[in-house]
Amino acid sequence: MNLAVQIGGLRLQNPVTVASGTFGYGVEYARLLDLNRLGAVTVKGICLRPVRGNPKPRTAEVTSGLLNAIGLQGPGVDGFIRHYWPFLRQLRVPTIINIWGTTIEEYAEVARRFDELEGVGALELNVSCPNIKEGGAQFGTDCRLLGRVVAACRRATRLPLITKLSPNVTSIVPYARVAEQEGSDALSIMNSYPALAIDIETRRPRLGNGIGGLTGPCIKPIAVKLVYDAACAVRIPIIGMGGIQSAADAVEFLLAGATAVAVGTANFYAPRTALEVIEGLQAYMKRHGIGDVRELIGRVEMPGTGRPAEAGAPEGAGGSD
Amino acid sequence: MNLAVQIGGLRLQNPVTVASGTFGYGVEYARLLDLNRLGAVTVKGICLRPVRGNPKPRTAEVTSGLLNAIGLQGPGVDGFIRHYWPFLRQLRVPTIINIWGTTIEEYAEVARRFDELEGVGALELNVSCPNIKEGGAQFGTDCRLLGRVVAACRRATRLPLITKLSPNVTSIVPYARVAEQEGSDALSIMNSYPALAIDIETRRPRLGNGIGGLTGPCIKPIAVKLVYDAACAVRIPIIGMGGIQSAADAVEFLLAGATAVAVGTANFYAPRTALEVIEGLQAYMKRHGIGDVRELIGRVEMPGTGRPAEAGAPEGAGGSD
Amino acid sequence: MVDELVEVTENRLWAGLYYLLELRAPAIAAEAQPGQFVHIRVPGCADALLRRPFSIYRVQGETVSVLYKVVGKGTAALARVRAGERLEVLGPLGHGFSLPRAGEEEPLLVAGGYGVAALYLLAERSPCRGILFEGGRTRGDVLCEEEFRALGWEVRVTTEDGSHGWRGLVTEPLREELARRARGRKLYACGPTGMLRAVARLAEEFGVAAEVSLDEPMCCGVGVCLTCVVPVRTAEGWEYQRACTEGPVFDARRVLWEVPA
Amino acid sequence: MVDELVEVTENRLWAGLYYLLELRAPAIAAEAQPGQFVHIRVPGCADALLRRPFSIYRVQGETVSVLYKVVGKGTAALARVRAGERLEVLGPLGHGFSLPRAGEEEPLLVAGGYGVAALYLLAERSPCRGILFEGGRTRGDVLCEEEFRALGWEVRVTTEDGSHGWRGLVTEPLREELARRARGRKLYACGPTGMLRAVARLAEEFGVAAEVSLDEPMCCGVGVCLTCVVPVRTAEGWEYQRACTEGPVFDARRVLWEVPA
Ligand SMILES: Cc1cc2nc3c(=O)[nH]c(=O)nc-3n(C[C@H](O)[C@H](O)[C@H](O)COP(=O)(O)OP(=O)(O)OC[C@H]3O[C@@H](n4cnc5c(N)ncnc54)[C@H](O)[C@@H]3O)c2cc1C
Ligand SMILES: Cc1cc2nc3c(=O)[nH]c(=O)nc-3n(C[C@H](O)[C@H](O)[C@H](O)COP(=O)(O)OP(=O)(O)OC[C@H]3O[C@@H](n4cnc5c(N)ncnc54)[C@H](O)[C@@H]3O)c2cc1C
Ligand SMILES: Cc1cc2nc3c(=O)[nH]c(=O)nc-3n(C[C@H](O)[C@H](O)[C@H](O)COP(=O)(O)O)c2cc1C
Ligand SMILES: Cc1cc2nc3c(=O)[nH]c(=O)nc-3n(C[C@H](O)[C@H](O)[C@H](O)COP(=O)(O)O)c2cc1C
Ligand code: FES
Ligand code: FES
Repeated sequence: MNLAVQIGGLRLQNPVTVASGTFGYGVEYARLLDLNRLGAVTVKGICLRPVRGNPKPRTAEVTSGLLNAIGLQGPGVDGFIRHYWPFLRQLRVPTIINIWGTTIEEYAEVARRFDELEGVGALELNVSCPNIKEGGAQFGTDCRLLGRVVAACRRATRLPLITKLSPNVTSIVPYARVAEQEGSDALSIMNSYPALAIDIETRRPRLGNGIGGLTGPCIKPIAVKLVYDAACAVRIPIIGMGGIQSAADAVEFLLAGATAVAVGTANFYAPRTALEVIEGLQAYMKRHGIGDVRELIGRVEMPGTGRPAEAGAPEGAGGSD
Repeated sequence: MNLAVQIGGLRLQNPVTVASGTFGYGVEYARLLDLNRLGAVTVKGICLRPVRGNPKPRTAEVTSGLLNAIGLQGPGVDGFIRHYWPFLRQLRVPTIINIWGTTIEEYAEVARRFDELEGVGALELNVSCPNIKEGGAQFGTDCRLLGRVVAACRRATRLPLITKLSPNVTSIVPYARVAEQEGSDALSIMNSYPALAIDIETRRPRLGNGIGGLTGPCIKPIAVKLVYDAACAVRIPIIGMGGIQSAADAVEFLLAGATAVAVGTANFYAPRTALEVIEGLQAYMKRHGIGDVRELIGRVEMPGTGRPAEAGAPEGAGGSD
Repeated sequence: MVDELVEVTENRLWAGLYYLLELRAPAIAAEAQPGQFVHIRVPGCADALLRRPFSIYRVQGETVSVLYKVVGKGTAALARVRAGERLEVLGPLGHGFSLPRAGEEEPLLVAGGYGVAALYLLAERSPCRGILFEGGRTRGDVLCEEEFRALGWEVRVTTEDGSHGWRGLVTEPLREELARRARGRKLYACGPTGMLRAVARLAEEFGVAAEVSLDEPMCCGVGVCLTCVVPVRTAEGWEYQRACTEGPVFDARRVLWEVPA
Repeated sequence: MVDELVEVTENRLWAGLYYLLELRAPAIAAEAQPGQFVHIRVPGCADALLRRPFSIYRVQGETVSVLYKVVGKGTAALARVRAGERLEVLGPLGHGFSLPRAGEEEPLLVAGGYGVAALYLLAERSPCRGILFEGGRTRGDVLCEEEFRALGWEVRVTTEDGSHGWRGLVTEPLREELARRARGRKLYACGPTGMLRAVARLAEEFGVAAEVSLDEPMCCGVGVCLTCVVPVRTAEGWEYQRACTEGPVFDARRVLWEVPA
């Protein structure tokens, strides 16, 4: 039974990683899980300089989900390399370093710094950030800006480059295509969905930052569709994420077109989820007589069209009422 | 204690209505609730001709929500007027008729037909539909098309016109503004979110149509933010909806900027929810010494900005990680 | 129709894989008709919002009974509810069976799966006795034999593996009986869709009236969501009708088993 | 640190509004240190995903105990869990109290709310006895007096309404005691943030060392999500540290009670 997949030039022993920001820098969960069983470890987002992060409260529990506005707290490139890289470096599975910046130049500089670092598995670009230079427009919701960020990072590194797309767009297809055209080796779908929760007793938002990002099981159906839409539009592999709690959830993403999956919010309340997904995937494959996990990728049978690979761009119309 | 609000020229005795498609044509729930206690009754979407609807399965239960692709089954204008209007006409609360079409001309024709019907409270335009003439582009995700649909309906009727916006857009602000500019008296936010659930045993989508619309408590934080964003951008009132299960949920929407709220999916499993929201609103107001429900509208205190009315366009940047 | 918070007086494994759920639900009991169902909100699975439909099995005074099997999330949570706890129950819902006309229609009941529970009230309130044909995969699937015999009905059991009664499908002894005499008989069927189709074909073949209770996934249960539609023949062609409102019981001659192209 | 599925051996209303939860959790019991906590996944509220943190109160053999009050969704669901059921428990977590140095540090414990539960293990394992200052709004809030006296500790109770012990805030008799003698004493505090700030001020005023256990809303409990950060003084200025990992116990002199501008 083969579980190995390729994400750009990076080989993962199985298609399960963890979502950036939900697994720290690996060392924290090492006491609870054997990290060497994962496909890869994806770390919390790093930018050039240390970042303190947002005022509290930084998270709020919502119905079947979580709202967060952590503020991308982090040690910066130097702090990461000094404090966290030695542990990650000795893992036998690759590390995917999630990076971000406030300007295109910053993204590229971070990419360049990690390009020089021996043993990095891949870089994942978090573009759900405001571009300080362009009046705060988000990289991830402006096709032109997205293209420039990807291109700049592409020039800065030979590492496998994964572009992590924002979900709050009218159609993910142009973003997926731009990311592919500008040299991404893969896509990650999806990052959190912008949302708001208000404390009705204080009349203030439940988060110190006001707006936050919605994650967890509540958003899974949105994420599965976005993976499907993107898989119909590009050829590069996709890491699917959004509310995965079980192997069954992971299989949905694979069938929709993902080559790999990431477990995020579930780590917070069920730390062994990623391992259970790997084991459950094996059980599912055994039950269905599937020898290679890649047989599942994109194999959903949509009405009228068959496989996503044959579908072309999915119909623009929502089918809902 | 005043609970009455104005939606365009329409006065509602309280700010609670029901969401189109979750309350049939009123008569079905009349056995369980006194409809005359609602602010208004909003009926299932009507278009020119009878529509049979999508192949089954048409709904699927998901985590804290529902996925639907009913296919806008309906009796058409004539069938609605013949079979359902007599009952609605004799209610002492207004009826909001939700309408849709496959072309701009159809929308306008439906609007014109209801303009001629004595006693209609308001029309709510469901623009989350494909434009057959323009290759299937959705009215609700194309600003230009949205403007033309609203303008055409505006010309066709003097009734209060509520434009119901699609949530799957990069920013709801331009859509809210176009709808306002072209003559909407109010907005409804939000319709269902495009999503996909796959049955991993059959490898087929759980809905016969494939893609469906996600509704219910899982999407509430997304809806609350969209209401807030729109309330910062336009002056016309907003009917907020998306996962309301309680008066507490309703208050979140009011604080975010809604003038009224609609209970949707909750009707399916807790039919008395709308009445409980009305009673709970009164209890909340009493507890907080609020004499008029309108004091709540838009009163959320966002960090740094105070009230939405003063905030202008919210920052483009998502605050999440 | 009411939406009541009712007390669970019994909830236990009862026969084979089936649980017996007894509810003190006076308003529902008072209105319940054969073939109707209740829509139950199951506590303990907060992220699974929808109610689950169950046929009304027996009505005794204020008590409404249901027989159910654990198949998924909701029924598993239902099985964990204890006597003394309360459930929100909506009902009675749906268009049920019409009672056989005494002297004109001898009822032949056909049941599979939970269908026998849905037919009990019909058998109890029928002005005349008839025959219950009950089928299942194996002995453990066959329920309520004694309950029907106690009403004075003849019960003919079929199991696919032959572990109880005749070996075969339930429609086989039914065919034999109709071949013996079809005149003056009426069929009432509740069970898996395949069984209902076979019963409808037999009814057509032998020219007997038949009412079938369809098993359609439901959402609202009261006719507003349009999830449970089934294609039904009309004078003008066909239309969708709602299994929760115009059904679940339909005249078998009018049910279209596929949506016309 | 382990994530165990543990058996609930006791879960009952115990004193005032507080419940006693006893868990057979051998691996957690073996490692538990004073001031650490457990992160409990509560069944029965499927749409409320996060675990809830509770201080480790007592460790007796394989049993770990927790005292908790019902304040919201999770604790309400926890109160409905029955003995014999199982819970997923992660722990022991956090950086706890350091034991007083015998002969050098006479411990003065200061507790409010659930804080007294967090301090019990410290009192039990301390090489020397000291004084517990416990405060609450009213008599019903004051827990574990007898338990601490049984350990040989002196207990001084304050209630805001005077229904038990001294009338006033818990820091008042503490101030009196420090005024009597501050030298050779060390403060250990757990309770509402306002109380901790007052204790920190007293510690500074009287020049005594103090450890405070901060009450920060948590999400992951293990240091990865960065929800529970508190500003802490460092050589270079200040930084955020995690109440679930570098804490919940901190040196009071280093805690910044407001985020510097
Ligand atoms: C009119 C009617 C009467 C019924 N009477 C009985 C009865 O007396 N005893 C009994 O054991 N079962 C009966 N059923 C079937 C019963 O409703 C399902 O077994 C139950 O809903 C499954 O729920 P679940 O949460 O355990 O399964 P899940 O698979 O978790 O259910 C998910 C969703 O699918 C729906 N669903 C799944 N299977 C079915 C099904 N076969 N029919 C309808 N909806 C389904 C559920 O209602 C729910 O909304 C009846 C169904 C209908 C429509
Ligand atoms: C280190 C630590 C130790 C604690 N020890 C105890 C104890 O021994 N006994 C006890 O009764 N309580 C203790 N608490 C507080 C306890 O965790 C909260 O009362 C509980 O989480 C409330 O959960 P809920 O679901 O009932 O409330 P909800 O309001 O529904 O909780 C919603 C969310 O907010 C969080 N939350 C709400 N209030 C608090 C709070 N005061 N502190 C932390 N998180 C909160 C919850 O964990 C949850 O994630 C401790 C808290 C911390 C941080
Ligand atoms: C607390 C928290 C912090 C996160 N931090 C990051 C981050 O630094 N970079 C990033 O790209 N995504 C970040 N994410 C998003 C996740 O990587 C993931 O895309 C999202 O949570 C959806 O997956 P899930 O629903 O399984 O959690 C964060 C999510 C959470 C909940
Ligand atoms: C089964 C179903 C049918 C719906 N039909 C319509 C419709 O015909 N027209 C429309 O504008 N919205 C329709 N909606 C969307 C609702 O009106 C509402 O916008 C949405 O469900 C969000 O609210 P909720 O989460 O409270 O259900 C439908 C929703 C559901 C679940
Ligand atoms: S289940 Fe909603 S219409 Fe039948
Ligand atoms: S609760 Fe997650 S870092 Fe402390």
